[in-house]
Amino acid sequence: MQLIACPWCGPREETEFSYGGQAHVPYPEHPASLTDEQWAHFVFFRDNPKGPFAERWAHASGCRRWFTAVRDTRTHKFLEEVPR
Amino acid sequence: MTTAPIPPGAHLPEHPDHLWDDAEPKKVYDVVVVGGGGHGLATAHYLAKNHGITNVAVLEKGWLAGGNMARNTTLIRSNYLWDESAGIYEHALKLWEGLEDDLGYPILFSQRGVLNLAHTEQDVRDSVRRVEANKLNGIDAEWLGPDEVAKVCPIVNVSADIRYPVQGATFQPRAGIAKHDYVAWGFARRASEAGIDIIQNCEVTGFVTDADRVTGVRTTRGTIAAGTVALCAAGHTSVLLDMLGVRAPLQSHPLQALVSELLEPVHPTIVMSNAVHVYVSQAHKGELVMGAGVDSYNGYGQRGAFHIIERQMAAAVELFPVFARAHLLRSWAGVVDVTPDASPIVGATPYENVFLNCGWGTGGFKATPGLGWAFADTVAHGRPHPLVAPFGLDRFVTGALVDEHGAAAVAH
Amino acid sequence: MSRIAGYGRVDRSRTITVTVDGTAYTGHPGDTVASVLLAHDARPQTTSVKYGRPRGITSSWTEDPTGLVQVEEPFPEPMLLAATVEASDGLVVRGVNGQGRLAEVPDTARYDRRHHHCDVLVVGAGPAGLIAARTAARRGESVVLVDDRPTAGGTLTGTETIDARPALDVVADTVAELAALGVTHLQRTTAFGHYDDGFVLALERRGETARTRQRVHRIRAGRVVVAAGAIERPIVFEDNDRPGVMLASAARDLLHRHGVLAGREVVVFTSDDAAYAAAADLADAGAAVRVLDARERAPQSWRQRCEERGVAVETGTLVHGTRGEEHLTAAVVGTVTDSGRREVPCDLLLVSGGWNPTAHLVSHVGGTLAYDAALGAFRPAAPLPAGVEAVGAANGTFALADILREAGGTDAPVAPAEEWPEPTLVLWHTPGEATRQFVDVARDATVADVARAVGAGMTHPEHVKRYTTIGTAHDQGKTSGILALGILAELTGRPIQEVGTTTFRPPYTPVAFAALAGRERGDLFDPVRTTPLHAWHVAAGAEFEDVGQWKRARHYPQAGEDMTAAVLRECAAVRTSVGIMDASTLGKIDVRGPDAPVLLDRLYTNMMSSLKVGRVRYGVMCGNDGMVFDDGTVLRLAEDRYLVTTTTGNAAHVLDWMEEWVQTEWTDLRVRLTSVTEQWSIAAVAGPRSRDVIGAVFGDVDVSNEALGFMCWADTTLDGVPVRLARISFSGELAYEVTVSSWYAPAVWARLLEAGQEFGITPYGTETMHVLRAEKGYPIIGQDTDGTVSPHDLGMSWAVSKKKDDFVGKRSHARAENRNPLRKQLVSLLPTDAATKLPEGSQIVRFCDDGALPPAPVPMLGHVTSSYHSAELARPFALALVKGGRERLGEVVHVPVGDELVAARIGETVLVDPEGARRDG
Amino acid sequence: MADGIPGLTLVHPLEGRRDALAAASVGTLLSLDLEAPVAAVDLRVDPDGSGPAAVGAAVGAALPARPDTWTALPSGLALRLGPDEWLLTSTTADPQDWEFHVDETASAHGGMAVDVSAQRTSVRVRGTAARDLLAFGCSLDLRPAAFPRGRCAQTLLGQAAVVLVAYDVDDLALIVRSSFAGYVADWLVDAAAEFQP
Repeated sequence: MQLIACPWCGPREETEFSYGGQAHVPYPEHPASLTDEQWAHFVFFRDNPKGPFAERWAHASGCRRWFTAVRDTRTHKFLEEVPR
Repeated sequence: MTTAPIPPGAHLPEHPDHLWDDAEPKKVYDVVVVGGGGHGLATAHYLAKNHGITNVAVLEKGWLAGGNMARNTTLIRSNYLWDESAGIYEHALKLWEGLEDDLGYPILFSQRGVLNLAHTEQDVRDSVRRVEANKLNGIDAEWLGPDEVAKVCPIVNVSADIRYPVQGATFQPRAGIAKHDYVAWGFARRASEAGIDIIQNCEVTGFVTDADRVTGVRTTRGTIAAGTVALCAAGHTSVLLDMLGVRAPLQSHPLQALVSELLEPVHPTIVMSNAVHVYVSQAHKGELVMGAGVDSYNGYGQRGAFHIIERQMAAAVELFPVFARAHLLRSWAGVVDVTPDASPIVGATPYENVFLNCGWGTGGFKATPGLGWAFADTVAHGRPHPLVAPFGLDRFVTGALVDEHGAAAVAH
Repeated sequence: MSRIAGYGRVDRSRTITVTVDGTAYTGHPGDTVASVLLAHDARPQTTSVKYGRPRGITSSWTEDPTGLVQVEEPFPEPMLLAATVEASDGLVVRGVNGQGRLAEVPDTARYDRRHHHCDVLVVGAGPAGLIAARTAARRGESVVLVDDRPTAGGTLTGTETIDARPALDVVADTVAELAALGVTHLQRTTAFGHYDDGFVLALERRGETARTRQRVHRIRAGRVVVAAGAIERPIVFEDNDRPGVMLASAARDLLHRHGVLAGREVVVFTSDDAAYAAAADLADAGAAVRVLDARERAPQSWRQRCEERGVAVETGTLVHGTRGEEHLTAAVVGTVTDSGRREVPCDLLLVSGGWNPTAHLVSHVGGTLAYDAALGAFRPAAPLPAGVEAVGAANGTFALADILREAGGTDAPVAPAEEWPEPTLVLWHTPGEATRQFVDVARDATVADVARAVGAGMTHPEHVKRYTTIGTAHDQGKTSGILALGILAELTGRPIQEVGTTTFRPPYTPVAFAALAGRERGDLFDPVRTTPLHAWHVAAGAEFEDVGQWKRARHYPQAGEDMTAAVLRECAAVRTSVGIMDASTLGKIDVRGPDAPVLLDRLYTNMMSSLKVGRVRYGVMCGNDGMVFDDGTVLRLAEDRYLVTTTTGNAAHVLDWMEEWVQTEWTDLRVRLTSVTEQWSIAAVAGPRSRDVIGAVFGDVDVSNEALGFMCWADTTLDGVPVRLARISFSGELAYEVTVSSWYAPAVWARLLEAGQEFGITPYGTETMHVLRAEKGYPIIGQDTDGTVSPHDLGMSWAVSKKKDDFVGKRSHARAENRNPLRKQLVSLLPTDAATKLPEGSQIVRFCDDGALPPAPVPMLGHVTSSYHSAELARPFALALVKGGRERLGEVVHVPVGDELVAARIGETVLVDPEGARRDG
Repeated sequence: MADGIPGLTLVHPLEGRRDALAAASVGTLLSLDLEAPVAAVDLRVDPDGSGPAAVGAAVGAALPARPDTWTALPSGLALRLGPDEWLLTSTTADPQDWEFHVDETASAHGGMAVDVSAQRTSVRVRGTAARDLLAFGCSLDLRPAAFPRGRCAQTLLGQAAVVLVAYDVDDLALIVRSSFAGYVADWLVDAAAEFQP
């Protein structure tokens, strides 16, 4: 039951947010030019580190803005929250 | 001295006087199993029993079977939708049915049946679809209407005046529960008897590689040479794969569970409901054992958010009004490794002598003997056993997923 | 009767009756069930879970491992402690043998939650907590103070002095000052869980007669001060489970809170100083008391006080066991040095082996507890987690003078320091027969059980706990946990800190499920979403279906109709005349901006940029995996504006998903999304006479096919209210969607019904809509798909653009598996008997020539996704996903239904008006 | 607006619960009332550009600059819902005109306005117990110092998303999507029982 600091609304209860998984995974420039394996990695493969992890979160029940957060997956603690 | 009636289930079976020896790591093993949980121990047992391979080490970073094995809610069932899933889980269930004899250990395996409740028209369609598929796969399954659900489990509220009325349920009579610790100890005892080294407090810190082979395992207790490496690290698999530079589509999430205090028997079976995310059975001593869906975000912390448990309690009281004044006694969390199609990943890796077993999500416990059997065979012969062949890492490239979300994304 | 005049804080002016195990006992407000029983020299009739040995009351609060009762009246509640259940008139309880019993009827009591925010939360209103709260409040901080006992003061009994005044007077003054300072002060409130960022959950027991029986307070605090006190530690000896053995502090608590003397002939067995206070107080109250101190030296000042009271003090003395049947009659005593034994008659044996700080709430948030060899206990170790403090006994500070100083600093009141204290002797158990030395009295687990676990190869406390079940009972090992660790350390010859540390998990004490459910029961369990026409549907006698959180009218049965009959009637009406349906639940998203066409081209499989203003296009969305996850119609309102509709159940998901692309991926696109799902209500008017109805209501609109053709829309007004008419058909009939501001939906609906009267306009529900669309082969995403189906599998390649170099999911369609000829494809299935309605979900197998299924496993070709009786076709029909389905058109397959094999022929999906003449007419 | 346009009757989404809410009111402690429907647009415009000022001029008052705050318009409110999002209401304008009026200015500055008049409805929560009532289901710090007049917030009440508006210490409003309004009303009525004498 953490307080998550929405870059816009400020600290809010965890229950107001939705999780978007690993951040900074860009949609490929030319999907057609990718091998099946390269495409599979974009679609299905995400990092799963034990430690700090850059993630995307949305303040779903608030301003509905997406932002990027760095969170330690060992403690679940948020280390940094920044707009997009 | 009064001799009042002893409550049913109060007696737990006497344990054997000896379980396993705490081994010191040797320099070299034919097989090194990384992870001393249910899967690792079962794999070791069947390596010895089915393949005569006993120069084996089981490495556990903490205390034996102290991960998800110690934290799960012990549901055993095989009523999965797809042939591939039904195959491995039904093989496991058949092994469960003979496991007490195989292990010579009272694992309190109790086949009391599982109800998967349907609350919407679509739940009903998906349930019938799964039941019909189970039947054709030779798995016991039936579809029950609300009245029949009430006969199997009288405490379920099947009245129409709840928020999401029960439309019916699938029922697998052979499903059941077992005592998780005893299962692990039983496998460990057999493995230890067979001469397999069980090594606790031994964390893997890296691998020694030679081209496409892993020649050794670096641990907090020294480097151990290995002929073959079998990874059974569940939620921590990604950590190991990162050391090997191998990627797998795994995300580790907290999965919470809880128990009530000891109660007189009220709940004869096991009830699961996806729609409202609750899972309940009553264990041997009388405690209600409950689980919910996984927490939404990645976490290795073995702790979840309490609002998940509150939501679960609300669902439980909705479905089981008599639970209102039962008490939450203890809650905890495990770390489950989840895949994109809610099916496990078992089989080969880019390293020819390293085999992978992970991604079981909430299904790991029920698969324990089946996976151990098939994974031991995979390790022994250096190729995937037919039962696990459909679960290779390559399916994410070809698109041949085994998607258990759609119709059977049932936690636990 | 052991009620002592002049003692206790019970209200003796009033008498209440409590029934325990069938016997009525009198007591007073302020009593607990335990104090009532002990006042009558009784105990609950309970026996232990494993050996059936008698169990008494061994403590006076939540740490009691015994004294379990089941409340029967006023309402059944299982597994409570006699020591914590407050006595009330008419209360009926019975002793419990290890298992409680749940009520057979629903609990109608109210439970709820309340949020609090404060600078400081103080847990515990003992001397430490009260002063910590006062100090913070005086500083001007906002303070919440919670304490689990009925009254403040903690372990203060009234014999102590603070600032040279009776301690309880100081307590009363402090409580009054806190109130004056605006402190939120909650007694009978147990902080049971501590989470990140200063979040604490506390359960308030408001009483059986309160409007809300229990309340979970959700407290978000800047600082959390844990002042929860400490729990006395027993010493294990033979037969230490016998009724009459009790913690020393409990006897003192019972005397001063409830005026109950728990025994007349008392032996106090201790290895620390605190128990001397119990000895002195019980002696003052008239008991014959003897102190047996395991230590070589007794604390000097206490020895004097004992002498003054005629209390004999023996040092270097141990209790080895007990005698008695149902109840204690004697202690078996010896000295540390020799092996001699003697029996000391007694009816109460008080035990004290020191104190364990109640630091659970520190541990809940990851604070480490370190073993303190001097205390023989775990205490909070620096650094504590940010924002967490521990003061007083919870921090391992036990002397009142020190506690006050720690809690209040210079601002603190002063208590006299104890003179010449003696250090605690850490003693887990005395020599004796291990099989009768109970480590966990609640679980019947002995020293021998621990030894057996060690012998079996177990060295980790978690293994021993699971092997012996020590610490797993209702009390979660509040008194036994540390003993087990100590004995394990002894048996394995390791120092405790190496054996393992202690971590605690919520809840601190058990919490009722219903209290955690709070208000989320019945209709408030999950929001019920309704359309502006809901009241009308109810009045019209609709049967509803849950679609996500929505209630949707499923059909409108008339007198004597079952669903099948109602749906056939509604279908016939639409096919032959006109019907009307509430489609307001469809998700609606206003997509605006110069780049709106670009966005939609990327998200839909087909082309949306080429859609002309005034036209409508059906579109399909896929995920990155190439599988269909939603569909709907898209209206182009302007060059830079579209109205996108989504499926009812998926609306929120689709909007979030679109926002995710716009906000996180294609941030360069000038486009904005607005949910207008509730803004616009939609009435679908369908059937050959729909044009007449629309024409009649909207006289100024040219509704001819030339002016308003299929998949076109036009705006108009009705009495000045803007209305949009769109030629959209999900039934295959001539049909219109009438869109209006939800404010006027009921009014417009009424007008349409009025105008439709002459054509017998028939309201129809979702079930009828499903049949009509299925007859036309239109899939329902989520019913005819399951997340593994591509647009091509649905036979919708026509809706997948080949012109666009990319759209979300396109690349996945090129994967090997997606080109597998055996992929499941959507087809229709007609039972050859033209009579059997195949159950939805049925599996499909190859035709079995001998009419019997081969033995399992039987290969499956696919399954029935939709199945209905068709009024139009006068027969049942189905849609199905079948492996290589489109290669099998005309093939007959078998569908197991019960014990029967039903033959069915695979066919094209469109069964009604394949050329679309009606729809486009 | 409340009386709607002659001819077609405007039906308040909570019409069916008007009486239940009134009955749940408790003297000066608590009053729960339906608010009359108002014209409303969702305004999206670059906050760093000239848009906000221009729209402010067009609607007669500066738009709120700080997050989660509102300002009064001559006949309505401007609530800041997000970095580039405002909710502008008018008690006098016709919804279509209101959208046209705001959009005209906004679009000139790369923004846009969308009519959401019927998307949401509003319940007024007044009385000395108003904030206590909301504290049963809202996790925000609602103490007057932390959530004073002028604040608004999109958050959760129970299981429903709401926009909470502070008009004064004892005077707040819950703006909720119409389809959830019934749930929110039922929730309020149930919670309000706590304050019944």
